[in-house]
Amino acid sequence: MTPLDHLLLAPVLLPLLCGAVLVPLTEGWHRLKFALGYASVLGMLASALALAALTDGGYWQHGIGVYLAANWAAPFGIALVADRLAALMLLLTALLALAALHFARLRWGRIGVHFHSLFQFLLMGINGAFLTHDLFNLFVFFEVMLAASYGLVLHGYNAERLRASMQYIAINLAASLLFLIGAALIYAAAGTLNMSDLAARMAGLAPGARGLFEIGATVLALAFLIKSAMWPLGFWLPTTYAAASPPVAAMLVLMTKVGAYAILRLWLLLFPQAGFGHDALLWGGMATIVFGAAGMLSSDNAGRLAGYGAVVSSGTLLAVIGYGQATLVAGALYYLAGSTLAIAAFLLLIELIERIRTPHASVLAVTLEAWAVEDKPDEPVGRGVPAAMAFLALSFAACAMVIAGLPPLSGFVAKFSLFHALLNPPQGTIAAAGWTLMALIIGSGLVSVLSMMRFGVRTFWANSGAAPPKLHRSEVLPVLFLLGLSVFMTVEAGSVFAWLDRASEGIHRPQDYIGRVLGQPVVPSPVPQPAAAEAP
Amino acid sequence: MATLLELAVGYALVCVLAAMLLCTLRLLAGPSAHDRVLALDTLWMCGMLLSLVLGIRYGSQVYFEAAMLIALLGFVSTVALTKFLMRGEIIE
Amino acid sequence: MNWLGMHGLDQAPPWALGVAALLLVIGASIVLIGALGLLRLHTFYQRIHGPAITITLGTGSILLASMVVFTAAQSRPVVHELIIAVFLLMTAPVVSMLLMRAAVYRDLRARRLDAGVTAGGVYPAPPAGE
Amino acid sequence: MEAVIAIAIGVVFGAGIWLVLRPRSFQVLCGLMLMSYAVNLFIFIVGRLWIDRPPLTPAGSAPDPAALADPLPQALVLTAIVIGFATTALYLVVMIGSRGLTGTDHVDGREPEP
Amino acid sequence: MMRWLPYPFISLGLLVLWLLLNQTVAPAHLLLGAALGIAAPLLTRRLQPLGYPRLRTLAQFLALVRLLAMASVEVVRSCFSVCRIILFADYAGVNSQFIRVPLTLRDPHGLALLSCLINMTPGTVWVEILPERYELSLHVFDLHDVQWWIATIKNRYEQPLIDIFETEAPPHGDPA
Amino acid sequence: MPLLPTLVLLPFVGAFVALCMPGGSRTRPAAAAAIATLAALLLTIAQFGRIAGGEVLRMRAAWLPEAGLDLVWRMDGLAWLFSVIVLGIGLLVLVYARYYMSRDDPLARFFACMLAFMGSMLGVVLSGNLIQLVVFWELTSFTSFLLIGYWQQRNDARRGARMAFTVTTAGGLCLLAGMLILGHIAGSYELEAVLAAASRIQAHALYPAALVLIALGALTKSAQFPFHFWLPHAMAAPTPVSAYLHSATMVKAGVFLLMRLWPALSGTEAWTWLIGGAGLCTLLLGSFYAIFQHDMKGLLAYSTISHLGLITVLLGIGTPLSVIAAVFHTMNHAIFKASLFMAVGIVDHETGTRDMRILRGLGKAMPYTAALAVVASAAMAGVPLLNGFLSKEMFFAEAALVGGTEDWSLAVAATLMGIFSVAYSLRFIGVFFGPLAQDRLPRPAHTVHEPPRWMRFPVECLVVLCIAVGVLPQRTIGDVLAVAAHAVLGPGMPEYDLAIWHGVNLPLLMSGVALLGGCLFYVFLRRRANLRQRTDVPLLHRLKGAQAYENVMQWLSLGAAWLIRWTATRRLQPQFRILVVVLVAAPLLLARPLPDWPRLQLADFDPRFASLWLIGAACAVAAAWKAKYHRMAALVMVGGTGIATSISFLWLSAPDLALTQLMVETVTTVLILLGLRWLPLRRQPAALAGPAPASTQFRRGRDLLLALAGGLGLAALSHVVLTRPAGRSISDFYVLRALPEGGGANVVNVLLVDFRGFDTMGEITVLGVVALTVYALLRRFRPAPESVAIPLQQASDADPAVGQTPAQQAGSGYLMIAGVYMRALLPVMGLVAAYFFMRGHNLPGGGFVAGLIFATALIVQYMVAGTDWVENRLRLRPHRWIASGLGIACGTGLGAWLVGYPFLTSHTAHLTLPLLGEIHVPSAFLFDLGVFLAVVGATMLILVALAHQSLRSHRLPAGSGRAPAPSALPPTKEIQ
Repeated sequence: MTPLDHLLLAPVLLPLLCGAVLVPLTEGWHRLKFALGYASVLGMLASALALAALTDGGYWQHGIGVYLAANWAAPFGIALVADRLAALMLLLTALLALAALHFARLRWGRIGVHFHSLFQFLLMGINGAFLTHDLFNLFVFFEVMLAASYGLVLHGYNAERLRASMQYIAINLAASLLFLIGAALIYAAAGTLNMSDLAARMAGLAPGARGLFEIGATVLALAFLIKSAMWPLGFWLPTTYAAASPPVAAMLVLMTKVGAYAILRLWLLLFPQAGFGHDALLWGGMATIVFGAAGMLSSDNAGRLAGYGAVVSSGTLLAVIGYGQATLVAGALYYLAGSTLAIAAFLLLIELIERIRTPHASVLAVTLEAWAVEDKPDEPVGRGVPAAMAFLALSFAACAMVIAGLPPLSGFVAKFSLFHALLNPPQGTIAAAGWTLMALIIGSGLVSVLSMMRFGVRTFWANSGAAPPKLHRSEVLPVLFLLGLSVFMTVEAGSVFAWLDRASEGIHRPQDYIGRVLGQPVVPSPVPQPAAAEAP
Repeated sequence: MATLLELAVGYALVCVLAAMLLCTLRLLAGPSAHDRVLALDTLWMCGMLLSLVLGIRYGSQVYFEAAMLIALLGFVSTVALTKFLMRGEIIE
Repeated sequence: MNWLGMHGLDQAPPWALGVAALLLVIGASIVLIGALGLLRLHTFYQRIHGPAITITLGTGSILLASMVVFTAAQSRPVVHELIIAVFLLMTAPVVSMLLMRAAVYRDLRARRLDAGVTAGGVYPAPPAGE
Repeated sequence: MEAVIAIAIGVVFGAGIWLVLRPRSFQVLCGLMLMSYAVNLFIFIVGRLWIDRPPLTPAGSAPDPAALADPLPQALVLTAIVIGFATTALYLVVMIGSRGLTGTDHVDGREPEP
Repeated sequence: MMRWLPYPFISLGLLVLWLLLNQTVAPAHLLLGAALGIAAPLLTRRLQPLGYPRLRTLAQFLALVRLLAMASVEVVRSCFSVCRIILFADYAGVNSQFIRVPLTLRDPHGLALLSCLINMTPGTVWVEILPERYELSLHVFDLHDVQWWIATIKNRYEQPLIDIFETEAPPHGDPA
Repeated sequence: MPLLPTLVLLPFVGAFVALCMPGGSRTRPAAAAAIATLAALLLTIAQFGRIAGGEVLRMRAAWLPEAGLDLVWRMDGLAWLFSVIVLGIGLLVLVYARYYMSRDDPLARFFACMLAFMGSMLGVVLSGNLIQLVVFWELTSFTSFLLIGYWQQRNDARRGARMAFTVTTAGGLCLLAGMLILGHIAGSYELEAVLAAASRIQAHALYPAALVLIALGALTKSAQFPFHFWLPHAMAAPTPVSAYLHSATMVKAGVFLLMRLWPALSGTEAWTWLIGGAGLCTLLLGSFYAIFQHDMKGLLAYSTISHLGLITVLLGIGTPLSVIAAVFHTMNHAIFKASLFMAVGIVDHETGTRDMRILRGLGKAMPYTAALAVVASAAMAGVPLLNGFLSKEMFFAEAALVGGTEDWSLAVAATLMGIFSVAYSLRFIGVFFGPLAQDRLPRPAHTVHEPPRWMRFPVECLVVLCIAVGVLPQRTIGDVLAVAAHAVLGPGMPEYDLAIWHGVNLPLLMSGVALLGGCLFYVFLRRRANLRQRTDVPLLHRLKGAQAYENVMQWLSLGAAWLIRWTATRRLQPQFRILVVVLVAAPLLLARPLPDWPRLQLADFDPRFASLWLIGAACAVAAAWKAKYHRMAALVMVGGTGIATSISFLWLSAPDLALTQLMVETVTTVLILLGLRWLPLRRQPAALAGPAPASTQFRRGRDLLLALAGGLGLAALSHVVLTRPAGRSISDFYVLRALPEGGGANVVNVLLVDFRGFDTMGEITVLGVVALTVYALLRRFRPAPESVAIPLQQASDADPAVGQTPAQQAGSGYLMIAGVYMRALLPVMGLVAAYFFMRGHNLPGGGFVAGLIFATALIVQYMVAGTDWVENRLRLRPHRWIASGLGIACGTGLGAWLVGYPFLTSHTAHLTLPLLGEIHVPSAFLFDLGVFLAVVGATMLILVALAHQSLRSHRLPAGSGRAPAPSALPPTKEIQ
């Protein structure tokens, strides 16, 4: 155990401590609260970067860092494991959190109480879920994450938020129960909760235990799929996204991905060859794509549009995971990161866009377009576009491009890489499902284009009465930051993909995990233990 | 004598459980809310006795704590319920 | 048949076991009778007297039995069951007092006069109509 | 014993499901509570049923794992109980908040169209 | 002494409780129990407007013991009579009634003890003190003679309690 | 600096510079744009020597090497030709636009978009990688979208932009798919590799798919039938845009692509039918439609469609000569059509209209422009000595040739197209002749005059080119054409002759017929068919692409809405229903069946335990029954199930669980009662007392079935789990190590604070988070109007205590005696809490139970005397409890770092004190203290926040009525 090993803990402990410190501070201290929260997020970013570097370097064997909490050897205590994939997710979390928090500085962090604490606890939950290697601990971190998200969804109390969160909370409480049932069944079947240990024990399971294990895994997967909004389990998502305040909604986008992450991680460990349930995942994911695309087309509210966009991206991710082809995973991860950033940016942008959308004008525009009314052409003179408006429009266009997968931003690169992998499978022949999947991804991209374009045209072009909105720098910067990350991912696609390929290779070698996690030694006691202490 | 004690413990167990069943019937039948609260309170008391008898049956002190906790704090929920019946709010 | 041996009761004096058995039987019977009263009596004001015997004598007997058995088994005075008795003495009156009062005024409020609240004339029927 | 507890879990879970499918938020709250009882019991029985074998290791002698109840599910249930308590509280407060702001105790926050 | 140990009996009681709970008389527990016993009343003092009851003389203590003993006998007796009614009586013939008992006892602790005795005696339940004439409203399971009940309560229970709690001025606060 | 990327980058840089120009000036952004374009143009032209020498310029940069996706820039003859077209015409259009656009227009955006488009177009042309080509392809769609919609306030502009973007993007996505398949077949996305693999591609099973998809991309972009409809609508764009995009460049991207991939894809029957067929339809339809337009730009748009159809047909024919003709016509068309568009722009600019029904006799007002326009339209009509004639001649030759001697249909079609194009050209130039229609012009006729000098200059340049090429083809353009065609055809370049006069042959005859027939047809239409007043196109008026497009869009939206309506719900109940169905069905479908399904065993049936659960189950079912109208009864019954649960835990060797469950029961009851006060009474409506309607019964029956299925499922699972022999589990380890290494005899507690302390930390965080959420929510809680007032129970006339304040109740009211007990219990409860806390590590108990006991003790005080009374005497500060609890738990864990252990490692200090003997103080003890504090804080925060709500109704001003508006409520009391 070296000091660097403790870095694994930082993404969990930093927000926990920061959140705890923020609890007793009253509203008068909001500057301090923001500063502390910001510092914590920056710290998380630094530690995530460091972890990304460490897992990619030779510091740990196989690039897998293991931290035995409470100094108990692996299957018995709780192990935290960082590999490239976890580091990627942590990095994504930190980046997104940075943007969301910055965005919340001006307004959302000040209305209501305890926004900053809840935000930190949310980060703690998300990070913990990415790091933990214990099934039940995963549940606990899910709950931390969910509990904080409940509070945050309610943040900025109004009837719409309450309605949405009633649904969100009820569904997720049920999902938590399913998680418990699944975890209990898996423990009943295999007698352990550590993921590597589970993987190691899989081979030796009796048929009966194997059956129980599969039921458990199915129920567990349902819990994850509710989080990642697979059709027909994800109807809560658009409503919740549309209702939540923008910085919170941006973080929710990431939470949707936690479910997919958990499935990816667990399934690759537990069912490396058998591919249990992959078909269900594939077809369910494809149904989700169709559903999300239809939702995008039929929604006239920006929040719902973004929500359905997230559904599409989630469906794509699930279908790709369910396709079960190892070479797809790198593309899937790239897609995950890219779409998360873009949808989050879009959600942040929505609030700014709403400031220019006068309800009257948009209704008029809709009617005009619906009836294809040709109004009398105005003077052929262009309008000056204020800088704020131009910023909004261009950012919106960029978000739309990434979400729809139009060139040249990261969305296109992601889809291209998925197609490339689908078209060039290692076994040589392309399954019918592969063609269907490709068609669906392309079709959903087209539908996204249509619906985003419709929204954009109505908002930016047809909205004649719009006054240029007042934008604050702290609201503009996060959006630019997220879009800048998209651009970075596009420009540096080569190196990003090289990294992701290594990550994907890593998670496809469960033996490495089993060896690393179960073989991690505990810190020996410097003094010999006293003979069994007598019990009082 | 030991057999006698054993029989007595068995009898006590059956009696307490039967009493609990009767309380449950009252709980379900009502008819008024205070009947139900009374039944619930009695159910708690029977539960306490059950744990005491189990303690005798298994000769373990572990059961005692549960009984003590019921004795000390079982009334809180009943008081809350009655206060709700009486005042409509339990903390004013 | 050797469960007593497991707890060291085979060393205990037989009379103690006998006393304990007797107390248990009495206590349990009273508990059952109390519950029976709770179920069968006609009005709430009667029914509340059923559990009263459960709490007092039923519990008392079983607590005593427990004390006797553990004292006999461990060959040392085990009296911590007294705590339960003390706690019950402090909590049971509160419960029955509040419950009774709540019932009285609820019945008066709802004009449920047939429920026995007017018996004795302490609580006269309020004038009809509010 | 096994059959009894299995049936009991089933009944409580079923009652919970029934309530969760009802339209009023208080019903859903009760349903979630019942379901969490059932689930807690379910986790608990994964460690099998033990009578009078609480996982307290005796002093002095080496403990025999085969003679004590499985402590791990108990620890899990303990955590689950606490979390269940917390979420019940939360749902309750959201429920009354929604009732106050939307004027209905329907789970959707609006009465369905007749 | 009084500053640091204002409630010796309560502290002692808590110490005994602690020792009983832990079933030990080990010095560590004695110390801890004593500390807790002293600290607990001190910490909760602000939430105790009436203070804690105090017994001033040995006679009061003896009277209390006598009262309790008598009450326990009464408890057992009425317990069996209630059992008899539940098991064998025709419920239609049970005369359950509320009665009023005029009270002279004013000390809350005394009243509390009185309520405990009455409620612990099966067959009677304390309802409330009717405020207008300071009468106790009591529900009797099987009433035969109102006057007998009033006399019994006043003589057997209330008088000793008055002796115990109201021979001197109430130590702290005003019950009203 | 590498040349090719610079070329592509230059326009983008120019766009950026133009965008940064201050508003209010037309010249500065135009100059910036023009300079960038000129530089790029000169750079390109300078390369002609190398290109003509057969060199192919290449440049490569790694982008996504894993997927074989490098940025490859490649310039051969074809690319050079198109670059020159893009840049040259671009330059002219920029100059033109400087004068065309209104003085009030903020032009920076316009020029920036133009240049961005130019860059994208160059990117398409210069890409050496198929995927890279698609990237720029879509960029051209996007930038053209911005340009068409430049006058965003106009509905037609928005509509045209959307239509163009939709069609071209859809095509672009098809193109992407096609390119991917092509790359898959060829094994590389590199253009050269793909071109080299022609035979492999055409033999592959996926060839038709790739062909169709790529054709879709090309045809949509080039506005070929049946996707032609977007182009006329795109005419809503400013005229320079039309001149540039819709004649010279963007629509040429489609044919460029067909030329580019011609070596790889052409030569098959599928190719000929698909490309040639689409082209032929377009050719005829476009030219026919053009005749009947009234808008000059509309006419030109259909004419463009028709000419692009011509090029497409040529490519579809697939002979080398036809390819040469296609390339040649692409150039010619760009030249004359751009000039025509600009001429229309001048007319529009000067007169304010483009309607040919109004415009007459402009030749007098603007003779110079009129002359230019007449020459250009003559080129369009294919009049000899102009450039259009040459390439049309070649087309006629190919059309006649391809049918051989028996099939004349193509030749006939070609002639027909010639007739039509003559007719519309005549119609077009009609505006310059005759008398000036003074009265109907939007502007006074005397203001109509020649445009500024430099606005006409680009037209002049192009018309000069028309004539130059038409007269001296070989001299002016022969080399360029040869180089470009060579790039497509490679070594298989046929002999051809770019002469004006080939002698009297079939094509010349066809040309003659076309010219003559066209004139006659035009006259016929003018005289007989009322050409100037027709509002629809004869014969083909039903063919409305735009309407079809709108219908498809409408249908898509409706279909999507329909799908969402049927496959989604925003209501909670159906979601739960689905969840239960999936929960039951998914394991049945997915998991392998359990081989050893155990029989139901009743051998060890314990009637006592069974009766316990009879109680629990009955309570649960009754709670389900009662929860709607009798909330409190349901609560009590749920409590009954709770009792059964906790006693079962006790019975089944889990004392810790029993204690916790007990305490949680109590606190939950208090909590829900606190909340129930805010749920107004729900009485069973009398109307519902009778039998429920059938729909309700159906719903109930369905839910009952679901509940049964779910319950049965979990029961079966439980039974299976219970009857299986216990396997090897990790628990043994805990039992063995708890005491010696964990330092505690209570294995469960050691698990919680040591082995799995991380879980516990998360758990108390959840509690804290929930408490904070509840607090935050309740601070802004607004109760329902009917529950704001004091509860009914307190408004009764029967109860003498209704008017008492809480303090009065506890002081002298009905709570006086109860209060004595409950207050006396406070220190006792505190002691018991301490007891359970201290012993937790070794016996059942622990920080959590202790915390709940302590919180309950405090809550009892609240219940006795009310919030105000308690809080005047006790400042609780639950926030600090939570914070310090989390902090201590975390700090304990961090303490292990100091001695070099991982987080949360526990350590037991063995202290030997005088008199007291040895005392073990495990660090887990401190951790448990953190748990205790956090639990107390969180529980108190939740309960007190709820309790504070009641205060508000009591603090209402007297006599304010029973149900004040929620907004009039005083704010919640702050929790200290």
